[in-house]
Amino acid sequence: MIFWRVLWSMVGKDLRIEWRTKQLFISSLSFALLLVFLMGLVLYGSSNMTHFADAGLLWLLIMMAGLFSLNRQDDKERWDGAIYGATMVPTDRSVLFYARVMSHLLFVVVMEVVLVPLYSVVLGTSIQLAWGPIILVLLMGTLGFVAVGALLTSLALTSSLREILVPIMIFPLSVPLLLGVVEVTSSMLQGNWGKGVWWAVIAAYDILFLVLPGLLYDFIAEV
Amino acid sequence: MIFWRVLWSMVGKDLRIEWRTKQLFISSLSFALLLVFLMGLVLYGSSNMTHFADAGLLWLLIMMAGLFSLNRQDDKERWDGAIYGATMVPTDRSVLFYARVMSHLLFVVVMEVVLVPLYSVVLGTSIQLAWGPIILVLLMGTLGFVAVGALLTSLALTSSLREILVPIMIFPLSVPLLLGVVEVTSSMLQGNWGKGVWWAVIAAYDILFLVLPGLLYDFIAEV
Amino acid sequence: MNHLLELVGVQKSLGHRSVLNGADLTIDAGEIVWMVGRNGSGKTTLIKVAAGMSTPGKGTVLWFGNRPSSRLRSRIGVLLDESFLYGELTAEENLLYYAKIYGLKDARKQVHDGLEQVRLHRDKHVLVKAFSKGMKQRLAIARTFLHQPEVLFLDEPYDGLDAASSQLLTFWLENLQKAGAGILLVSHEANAFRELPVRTVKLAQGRLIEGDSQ
Amino acid sequence: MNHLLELVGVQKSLGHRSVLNGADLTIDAGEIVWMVGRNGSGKTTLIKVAAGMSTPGKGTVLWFGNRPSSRLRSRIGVLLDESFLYGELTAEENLLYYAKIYGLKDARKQVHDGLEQVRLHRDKHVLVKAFSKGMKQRLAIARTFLHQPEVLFLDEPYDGLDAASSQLLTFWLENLQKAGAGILLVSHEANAFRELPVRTVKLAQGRLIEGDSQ
Amino acid sequence: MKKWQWTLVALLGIGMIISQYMDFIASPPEAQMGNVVRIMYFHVASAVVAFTAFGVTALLGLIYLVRKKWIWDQLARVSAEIGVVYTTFVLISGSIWGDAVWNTWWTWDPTLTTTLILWFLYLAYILLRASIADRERAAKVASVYGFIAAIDIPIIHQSVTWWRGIHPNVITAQGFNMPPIMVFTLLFSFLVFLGLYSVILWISTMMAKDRDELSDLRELARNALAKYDERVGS
Ligand code: HEM
Ligand SMILES: Nc1ncnc2c1ncn2[C@@H]1O[C@H](COP(=O)(O)OP(=O)(O)OP(=O)(O)O)[C@@H](O)[C@H]1O
Ligand SMILES: Nc1ncnc2c1ncn2[C@@H]1O[C@H](COP(=O)(O)OP(=O)(O)OP(=O)(O)O)[C@@H](O)[C@H]1O
Ligand SMILES: [Mg+2]
Ligand SMILES: [Mg+2]
Repeated sequence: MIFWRVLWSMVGKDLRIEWRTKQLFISSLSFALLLVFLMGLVLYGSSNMTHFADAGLLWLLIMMAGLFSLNRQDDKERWDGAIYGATMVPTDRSVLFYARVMSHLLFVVVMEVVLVPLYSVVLGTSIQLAWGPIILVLLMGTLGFVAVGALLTSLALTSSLREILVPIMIFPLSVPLLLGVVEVTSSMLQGNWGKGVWWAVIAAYDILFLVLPGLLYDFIAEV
Repeated sequence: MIFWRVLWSMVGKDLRIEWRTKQLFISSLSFALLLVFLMGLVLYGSSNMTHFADAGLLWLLIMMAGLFSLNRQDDKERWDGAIYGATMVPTDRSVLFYARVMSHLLFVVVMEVVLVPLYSVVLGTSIQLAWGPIILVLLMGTLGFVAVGALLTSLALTSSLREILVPIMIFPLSVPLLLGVVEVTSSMLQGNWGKGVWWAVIAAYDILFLVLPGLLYDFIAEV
Repeated sequence: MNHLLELVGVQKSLGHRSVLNGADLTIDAGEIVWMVGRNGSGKTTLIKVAAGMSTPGKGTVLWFGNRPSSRLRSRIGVLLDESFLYGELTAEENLLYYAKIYGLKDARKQVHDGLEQVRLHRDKHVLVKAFSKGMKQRLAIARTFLHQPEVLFLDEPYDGLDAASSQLLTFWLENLQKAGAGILLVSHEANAFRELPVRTVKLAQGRLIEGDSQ
Repeated sequence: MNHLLELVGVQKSLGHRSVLNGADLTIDAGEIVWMVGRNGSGKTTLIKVAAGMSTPGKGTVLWFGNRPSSRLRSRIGVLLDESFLYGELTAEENLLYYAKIYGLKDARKQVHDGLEQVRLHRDKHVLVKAFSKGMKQRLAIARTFLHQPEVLFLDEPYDGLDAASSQLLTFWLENLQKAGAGILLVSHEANAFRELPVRTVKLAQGRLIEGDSQ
Repeated sequence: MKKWQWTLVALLGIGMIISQYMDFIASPPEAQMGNVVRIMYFHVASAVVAFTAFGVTALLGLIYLVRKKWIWDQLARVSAEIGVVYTTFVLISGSIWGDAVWNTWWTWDPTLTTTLILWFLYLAYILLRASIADRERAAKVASVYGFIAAIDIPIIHQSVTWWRGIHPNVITAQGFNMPPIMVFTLLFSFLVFLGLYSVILWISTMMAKDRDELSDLRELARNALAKYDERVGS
């Protein structure tokens, strides 16, 4: 009960900040668009890229955008110690983690709504399958990344190693997930659902990184 | 005289900080390496990529690494207003710009020493020409990016969107330079020096963005 | 009855420095403990440990006779040099956020009252990042008092406050004390609260010494 | 002779607020001007404009009778809430950096003396990011005084200082004044320097009023 | 507004109607493209306005740096904002046109690429200004940035000759390579578009001025309230 109330307040606060600084969303989006655009410019003519590469670049892009969003939120919460206030919540501190995951997920998904169609237009990738499965894999993949990212930023919350740890750890930690989503997405570009094992990897990631932090959080966040 | 003394003190201070926070350098490097590695992973099999795309991805990588370094230094200088102290220098404030350019150039060049050979190994690109010209274009291109970046970070000094605006301004402003270095580099991958006009674009960028800020800087640094 | 706060043999190292070295302290209801000590003696560190924001290396911290727990957290309030406020939210939104987290009834009314008490009601729609130093400090004070905590940790609360606000703060502290709260107050500015009945402790060499004032 | 500092009709807006609105002020050699004003009245903003860190919207700022210029910058010193120090450098390195920028002769000796005066010589090899609030403030004071400026802008210099350091600061200010420096002092803490002969000005509604103290 | 200003606006209105008539009825369809060519009058005129607007921004920015008069800065700001809107028009109309004649919405032709860059550059200009609280600093920074960003305009214009792309280039030093009636229609739409630009620039700047006065008034009210508080408080 208290948990949900606090969770809800936190996500509401994040959304309010995002809404307040719409410019920030616009600029994150522009940044991602620019990356798409530069990739287009640079890969122009290499249209004989494999589907795997197509899907891979898309996911790298999404990861970069997600990392950006993580850093931004981290900055906001570190301003004048705002985040320490939130550690005084009268409930389990894992609420901090879940609030983070929810806000990020929303943020990145909204970016994807613009990015993905644009990417497919700019790089001339045509999608052979219904949008349903694509959306499913996008959601599941994004959730996985976001959870890994939120865990790492919270882990390194008070550590001065934060700037060092997060970028270094986030990529290796999500390589299996990345492989999974890229495999599945590239299958989809060819018109089928992809191997079950990859779906299992993705689902395992989502579950693992949503459950584990809830159990461990009170040990890793100070007191 | 005073100008050089101040410039030298500033660069010295930057190097000292870099040296002190070696972990941070390592983390930037690891981040870039991981990106190379992930690109390798993702583009694996697309070995029929054009030389243009090869060169383009390398330069995008260098730009991202440079951006990382810019942001980091910016963080350091913003800590408790450190940078405002430096605006009290008893000489022309453009010294701030030139000091920045020098420190960044050093930083990014050291990264390139690791990144470039690795990139060519990971992506299986073989370089057909002597290293001399490659080094020349790397240096000139990096100088151009770094100069644009240093100017823009100073412009965005007091902007609340700083971290995200700088990349948005840097990428478009350096597209001609990017095209130039990518064209030249891809020619080199095929064994020749590339068209003169591209060299001219690169040189023009270097000169323009080293001279212009010197003239305009006193307007943007306060008073 | 239990002490509101009890520290026993608290030890804490930061970097290579052992900052706290077996510090003991108890605070009872209706007590204001004024902690003095030179710059760098570890007062802020002690507050962080006592407030559960930092784990002690050795020793125990007890709140209301129990180990710190999430349930008890809503009965303590902390004011540090950092304001714990979001720069991108307005003054009112910041307080509302904390009111919701603590699950206050009548959140709007309480926030309104809080803002009026620190005389920020005219600036309630201004983003906190545009606040002056003293305005931010006042809002942080309102934030600390919002959920009517029973134990208060105040690290240099008078910093940046103008004369009128200083008097107000002293007045509130007096009231809180009468209402039975326990207050741990760090301040170099003895004049601001010279009328309050305080118990002085001095932090030196990582230990707390009772009664020594300067 | 020229005034050390002269502000004429200074106007400054931040966001949608017009903070300064035709502020006039002169400071002569050997004068300490104590500026008071409520929280948020614009004292810090005024200091930033007067010190050349921010451009006035209208009005003029004169240093030693001239427009601010890079040459004159080395004759003024500014202390704000932000310390202008690098967290990743040690105390000594920070001061050495500033000594070099200002081209001081005997940089090492001067830095050594500065550290000793603010009693930080034992912590000179500690990174500033590990400093306590008061230690950082003391180092910032040393930084401000390092190049022996003739005009000093001090925004709440007593904040965070322990009793001993406060007394020292007052002592220095007295000496500087005798040596003919001009000082603009903002502080809510009148007790710390009650022995100093100050001229009081009050900032209210964006204007400066002479002589009004509270 | 004064009477002569109303007259000018009315004239502009009439001009716009005439321009529509010439675009859609008086001018002929083109040999290969047919009626699609009519997009040109909108497309090219929008590009002309965008270039003009950014040019004005750069110029007024420099004037501001020297003169420090608030009005120059406001004009520069508004001009850049209008420019972004018209660049968006260029991009949209070009894409529609491209879909019709090249069978693709987008391609990495140099002219197209540099135009997109232009759009990003001035979007950043707007964001940069909006995110700096200090008015004087925002003005100075924007002036310098606006000047640098304007370098892209000659690059776009020269892109056709420097790099070989597929985007047409009919306006050359030798003149217009098209029938006189089309040239006339095109020139007339330039005139009307530039007229509209001037009107928007003027009105928006007036609005900025009003907004400023309003915030001054608000400040007065604030001060009065503060005085009241003080009296009641003590
Ligand atoms: C998204 C796609 C497009 C963009 C961004 C674009 C952009 C521009 C720009 C910036 C100009 C002014 C150039 C200058 O000053 O030299 C221009 C002119 C023009 N555009 Fe486009 N354009 C696009 C597509 C097209 C298409 C598909 C056509 C027709 C096949 C076309 C025909 C023209 C013509 C005829 C001119 C005037 C030519 C001249 O200035 O010499 N454009 N376009
Ligand atoms: N991250 C850190 N690494 C190493 N030492 C640290 C770190 N943080 C603080 N210290 C040291 O801990 C000591 C105590 O700091 P603390 O901030 O608790 O002092 P304080 O009593 O609050 O001083 P002040 O009166 O100046 O606020 C200081 O000597 C400081 O140098
Ligand atoms: N970035 C900004 N945007 C809008 N308003 C601002 C901004 N920065 C400061 N202000 C406003 O300017 C006013 C003056 O602030 P300033 O910091 O100069 O006050 P001060 O007199 O130093 O107060 P204090 O005693 O609290 O330090 C405040 O009302 C503040 O809200
Ligand atoms: Mg402290
Ligand atoms: Mg202030």
